[in-house]
Amino acid sequence: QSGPVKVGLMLPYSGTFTDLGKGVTNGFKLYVQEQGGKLGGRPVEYLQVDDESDPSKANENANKLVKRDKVDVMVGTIHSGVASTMAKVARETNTLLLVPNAGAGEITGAMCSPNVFRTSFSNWQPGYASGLLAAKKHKTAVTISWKYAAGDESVKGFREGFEKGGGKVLKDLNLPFPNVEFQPLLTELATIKPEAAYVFVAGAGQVKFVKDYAAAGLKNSIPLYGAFITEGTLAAQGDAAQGLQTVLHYGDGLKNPKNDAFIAAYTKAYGARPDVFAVQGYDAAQLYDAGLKAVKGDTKKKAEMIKAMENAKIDSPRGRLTFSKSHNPVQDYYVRVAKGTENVVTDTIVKALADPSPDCKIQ
Amino acid sequence: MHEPVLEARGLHSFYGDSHILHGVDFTLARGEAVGLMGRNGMGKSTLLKSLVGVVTPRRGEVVAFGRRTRGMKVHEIARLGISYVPEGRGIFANLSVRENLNMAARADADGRCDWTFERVLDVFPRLAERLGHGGQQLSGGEQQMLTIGRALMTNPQVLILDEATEGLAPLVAREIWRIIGVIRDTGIATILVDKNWRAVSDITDRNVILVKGRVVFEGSGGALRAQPELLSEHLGV
Amino acid sequence: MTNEVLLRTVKLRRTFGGLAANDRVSIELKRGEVHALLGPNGAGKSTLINLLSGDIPATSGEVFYCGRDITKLTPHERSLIGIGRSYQKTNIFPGFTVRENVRLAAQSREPRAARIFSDAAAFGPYCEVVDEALHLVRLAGVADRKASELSHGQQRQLELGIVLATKPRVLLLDEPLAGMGHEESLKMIELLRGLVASHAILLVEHDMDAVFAIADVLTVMVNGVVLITGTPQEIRASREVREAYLGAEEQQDA
Amino acid sequence: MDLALISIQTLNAVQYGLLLFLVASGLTLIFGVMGVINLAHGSFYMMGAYLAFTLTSLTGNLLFTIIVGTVLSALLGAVLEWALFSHLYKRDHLQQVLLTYGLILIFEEMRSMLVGDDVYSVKVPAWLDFAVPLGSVMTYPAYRLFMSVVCLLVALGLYLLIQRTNIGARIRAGASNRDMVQLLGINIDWLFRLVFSLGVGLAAFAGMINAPASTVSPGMGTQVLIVSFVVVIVGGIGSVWGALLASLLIAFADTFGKVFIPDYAGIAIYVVMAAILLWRPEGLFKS
Amino acid sequence: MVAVFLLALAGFPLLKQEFYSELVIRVMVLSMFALSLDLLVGYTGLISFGHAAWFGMGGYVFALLGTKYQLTNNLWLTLPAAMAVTAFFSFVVGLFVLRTRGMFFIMVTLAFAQIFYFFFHDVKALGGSSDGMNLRGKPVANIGEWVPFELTDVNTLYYFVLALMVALLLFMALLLRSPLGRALQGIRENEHRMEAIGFPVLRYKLAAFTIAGSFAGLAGYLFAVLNSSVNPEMLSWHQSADVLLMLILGGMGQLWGGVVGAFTFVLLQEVLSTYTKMWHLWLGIAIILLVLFLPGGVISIAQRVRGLWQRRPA
Ligand SMILES: Nc1ncnc2c1ncn2[C@@H]1O[C@H](COP(=O)(O)OP(=O)(O)OP(=O)(O)O)[C@@H](O)[C@H]1O
Ligand SMILES: Nc1ncnc2c1ncn2[C@@H]1O[C@H](COP(=O)(O)OP(=O)(O)OP(=O)(O)O)[C@@H](O)[C@H]1O
Ligand SMILES: [Mg+2]
Ligand SMILES: [Mg+2]
Repeated sequence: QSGPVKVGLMLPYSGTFTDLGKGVTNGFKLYVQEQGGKLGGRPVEYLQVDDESDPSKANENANKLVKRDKVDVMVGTIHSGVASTMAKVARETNTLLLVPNAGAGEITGAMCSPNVFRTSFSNWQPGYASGLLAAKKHKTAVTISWKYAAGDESVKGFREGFEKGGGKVLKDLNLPFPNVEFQPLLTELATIKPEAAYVFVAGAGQVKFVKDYAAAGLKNSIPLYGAFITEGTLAAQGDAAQGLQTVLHYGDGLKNPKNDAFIAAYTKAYGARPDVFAVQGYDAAQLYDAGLKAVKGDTKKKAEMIKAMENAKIDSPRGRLTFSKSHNPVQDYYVRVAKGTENVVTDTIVKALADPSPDCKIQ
Repeated sequence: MHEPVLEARGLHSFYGDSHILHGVDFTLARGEAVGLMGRNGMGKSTLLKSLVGVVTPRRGEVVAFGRRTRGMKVHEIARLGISYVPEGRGIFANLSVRENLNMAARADADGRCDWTFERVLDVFPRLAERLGHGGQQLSGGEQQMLTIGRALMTNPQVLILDEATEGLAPLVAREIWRIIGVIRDTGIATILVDKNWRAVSDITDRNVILVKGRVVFEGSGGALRAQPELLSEHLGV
Repeated sequence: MTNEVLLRTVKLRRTFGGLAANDRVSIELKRGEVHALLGPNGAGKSTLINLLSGDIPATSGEVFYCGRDITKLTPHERSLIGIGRSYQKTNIFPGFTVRENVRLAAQSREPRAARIFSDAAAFGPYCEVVDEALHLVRLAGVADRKASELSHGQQRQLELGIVLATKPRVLLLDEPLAGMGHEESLKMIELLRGLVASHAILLVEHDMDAVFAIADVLTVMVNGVVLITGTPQEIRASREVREAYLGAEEQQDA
Repeated sequence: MDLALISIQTLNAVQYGLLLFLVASGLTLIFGVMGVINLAHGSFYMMGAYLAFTLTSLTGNLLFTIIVGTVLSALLGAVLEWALFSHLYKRDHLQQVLLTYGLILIFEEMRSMLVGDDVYSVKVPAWLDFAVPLGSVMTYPAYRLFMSVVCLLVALGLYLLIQRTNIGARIRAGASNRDMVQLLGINIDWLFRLVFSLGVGLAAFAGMINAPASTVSPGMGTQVLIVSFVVVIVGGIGSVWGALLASLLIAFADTFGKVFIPDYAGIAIYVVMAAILLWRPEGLFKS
Repeated sequence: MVAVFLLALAGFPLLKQEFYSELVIRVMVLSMFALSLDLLVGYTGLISFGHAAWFGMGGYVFALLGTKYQLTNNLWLTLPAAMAVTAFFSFVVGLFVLRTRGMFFIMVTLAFAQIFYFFFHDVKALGGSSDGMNLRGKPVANIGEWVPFELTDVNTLYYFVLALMVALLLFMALLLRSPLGRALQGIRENEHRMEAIGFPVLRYKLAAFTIAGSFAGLAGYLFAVLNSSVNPEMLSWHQSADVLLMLILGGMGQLWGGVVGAFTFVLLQEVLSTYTKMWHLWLGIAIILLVLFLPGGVISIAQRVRGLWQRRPA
């Protein structure tokens, strides 16, 4: 086989998640570039589809790549609903799918499938790790999240982690997605007076939340925990975020040679510092490369390729990355502290954390 | 006679493909009152609309106060000193009576303000009782008073009343006729369309009868009355 | 039989805010009579018609139709039992052809709800009614024009045509002659005269020539209350009426 | 829940309500008074926020930014009215829906091209960067209180403009019968252009004022769109006080919805809206 | 013109382009959705901004029956059920919302749609999840032992949807010239006068609202079948706005307006997003140009062409 491998990138290039979509795309392409524009020894042809984060168009968009463009692999996406439709299409058509962000548990849970890999996280993972961290210092906590699947899953993870560490979640506060009027919840939080708070909101919401939290004077009285809460938005959050502790599988301030090189290359290529989304995109490319290399670029040998990917030990900017039986990342979770515009990694809270994925039936 | 303030020369007006006015010539001199008559659908309103620019004649021209109005916007023509009360009134339903009147207030070209809010209310005391009402809440006749009053608030040189007294009680209708007499004496020219040809011809200097978009008669009230066959043929009287 | 009372009101009252637009209005409309309703502008004539047709609900009082209390009925229910009205401010279907305007009115009498898939325009019984109504209001010649393209006077004729096509027994006409030319007015008066034998007609009109030409009974309202009801002679002779409404009209007619 | 808490939540609701009004104020003019269905309202709002971000990063002065930004936006509004909207007044209102939808797409793309897709924020000016203590653990940012005052001023100004001036009466008249207004010698084209640009200016103004308290982000426009329409409609089309009252009601529904019925908070404002409109089919204040 | 169009549609699957066949199915489904809305907007003058509620509900009925509760996957049961359920709910909602008019109606319909959106977003018993639900498969068309056709085959699904769309068009055409249809148009033109000449306007509007709701339910059902998934976004106001936009773009109050609008809208999106990255920008520009220069919607091109045709011999 000599022709190019067709890589279908189905990501949001418009709408609220545009930035994340671009981060993933950049990361992916950066790795390919580093390999001289090749994966598994074959040149790469990209086919990009803007999924608009609209699940009602997901089926069509995925089919556009699979049935029209006949891609060898799909990479996507951010929005969980869209991603789970992609997973469905992937399973139906036996197409390889790499999920570079969407954290919906079922993608590597109830809906898991041999040809679906995730290079990011399941919502449960960072929540759980955050819970472990919070439990180290606090006995009680309150969670705040948007009322949608990702929020529920993340909060569930936090609760598990927090309770495992001996803490107790007093109350789960939530507000409709994507409402950003947090004031009533902050007021309620202040009356409950827990020792800590955990929050899961995304994008512009996280910026506003962190600012509102500080403006309400809560930052010093009730320490705030979160996973993504400062990721990629530190500049916009300004002083409000300084000193915030978060837990994630990556931090731009993570010190390891791979990450240093990655940051340097990324900054050179795109003129901006990478965030976790770029890393997840980068690793998606790495993972696929590992699979392709094992079959010498012969995409027909699917089973072999999948086998290789399952066993891949990836040298990710985030550290060592392997995959669980359900094809979800097994990775370290770091404690990060916001300093300036960097999330400085201070500690590792849990090593090689895997999502138990009890509902997954591939063995 | 005085110089013409409003003049139409060979007007041809259309709605889409239907040809309504067929070369109408018409003049109105300063301070003159002219009655425009004709059966339903003969083109009276179309002529008036052509004069004020709502309908753009395809051929012919309109001259107002010595200026050709072709190419002018409706409001520019109105600003020359022409006030037009259309049939069906055109009350601003969402404005109160007071606002309906005040919004139109304007001095005439020479800066004179003969017609003020107070004077209009003097003429239509009924309106004074309804100042706070919305336009929609008025009775039909009250609306008619309001449009006439509103037209007067612009202190026009030319007042054009289409179906001037439609819906007005006899007493009020007579008041309108009287007012037209009064304003004519102050030098305002008027064009009147009204089904009551007798009342119209009593106070006008001249009358014009339209039939299918053509002028078939032009003359004084006396002349009109002297020709009953004209009346019966063109007005069905 | 001709003088049977079709529509009767008992102490009707309607207020708008503090204003009593109608107060203690009790009138009777009889078959075979043209009942003219006069009064200065804002006296409450249109309000009364609105109360009779159900367009606005009464504040208090009752309306009876053929002895039945219909105060609570909706406008369409009243229309269906035979009360038809026209509007002072033209109220037609401007975007439809003249024929369709009238045809819809005719259709209301026979909804044929069951026959969903039949062609309404080709239904014979409607067509007859439509042709007749168009003929009566002298619009047969422009039947296929769009209603909005009619002149003002023609629209007034159409206004009447729509009511007639609903085949009412009681006609409530709010200034039907307004906007119509002299000749058309005369024809309409003739038309109403022809209809009256089988109908009861309530006529609101400021055209005194027309009113005195056809009215059998006149009621004069002022400020929402009935001033007087009587024959044309009685009304003409009333000093109050002259002051409130007619003014010097007498002299002209005399 | 104790009284103190309820009163803080009430304060939250009032403050949020005033903010909603501010956001909807431009729409009150363009939609409520002129009758133009302007879906691009949110885009103008977003444009304001991005202007605030860009201009403050250049000049560092919020006040200056707001003045310049409002003027620029108003100019843009006038141009848009001249080029696009002025052709649609005589058409079916729904055509405006389509037109303004097209505008939304263009605005979003332009934003992405010019400023990118990052989330930004704008600094609160130093003289307002303090907080008022509230209860034992909480504080209330002074800037939010400042915004409330601004909002009340805007409400008052709008009310005076629309209800109390001749211009206001002419605009309202123009919305109900354009031709007749022209026949009275009033240049309705010019007037509408003015009002439209004022509406756009107000939308952008709201975006700018709100930027320091919120975020500057892609998609922020569509988020405020629906709630702005809700406010204008529930208040009764064209009524400034109605819109203000509606904003407060909606804010109360939202705030206390989140507190008392968190599981149903998402529909609280819609339930309130439906209830109000079923109770008063023409909004709170019928004009 | 119509015949050519339908023939082209009927022949399309012969090209054996599965993706494009599915695309056309999608457009046909959206056409039906727009068509159902046209009954309200174009013919009765009721501008609903919550029409997606019925669309989504139709899909969810299938999802709940077929996947969540696994009661039945039978086409002949689930499809009528979807239509009946949406008809029922639109009838009930209609009882409330039809009290309001104009802009107020727009917003009340939106409010109700948002409330339904919430149910399918948050209520677990209704499959509530922001991510929606993937379905167990296509409906089966078994009648007893007999299997007339298999919807799992793209071409079969294509012709099934095409047949339904044609049937719906036919139904609408007949309805619109029928007394009921005429009355609805009268209501759009002048509701007040309709009431005054004896039409129970509310009942007529309710009938229109229910019929339109149930057809939207049908469209939503097919949409779910096509995608093999449902999600709350099907009920979102974006979806309501999209279908309204399609209708306005195509031409309201025209039998073919909805169909033309759906085709134009989706094709514009497809073509632009294939050839340019800034496709939103071009889509926006295209829409604005269409509004400015085609006041009667895209369908008016057909009328203009026909106008030229007729004028030529004369
Ligand atoms: N908007 C329009 N479009 C098409 N034709 C029209 C339009 N308005 C009026 N017409 C036609 O033009 C002719 C003249 O109408 P016009 O309104 O000038 O008559 P008119 O003399 O004022 O009658 P009336 O006394 O009934 O008001 C009529 O035959 C009418 O049908
Ligand atoms: N909806 C309303 N709200 C408030 N006031 C109203 C309303 N409708 C009518 N009115 C008032 O009630 C009074 C009676 O109105 P109505 O229309 O019945 O008069 P009318 O006798 O028909 O007069 P006209 O001869 O001028 O038509 C008027 O003073 C009018 O201002
Ligand atoms: Mg006329
Ligand atoms: Mg009246």
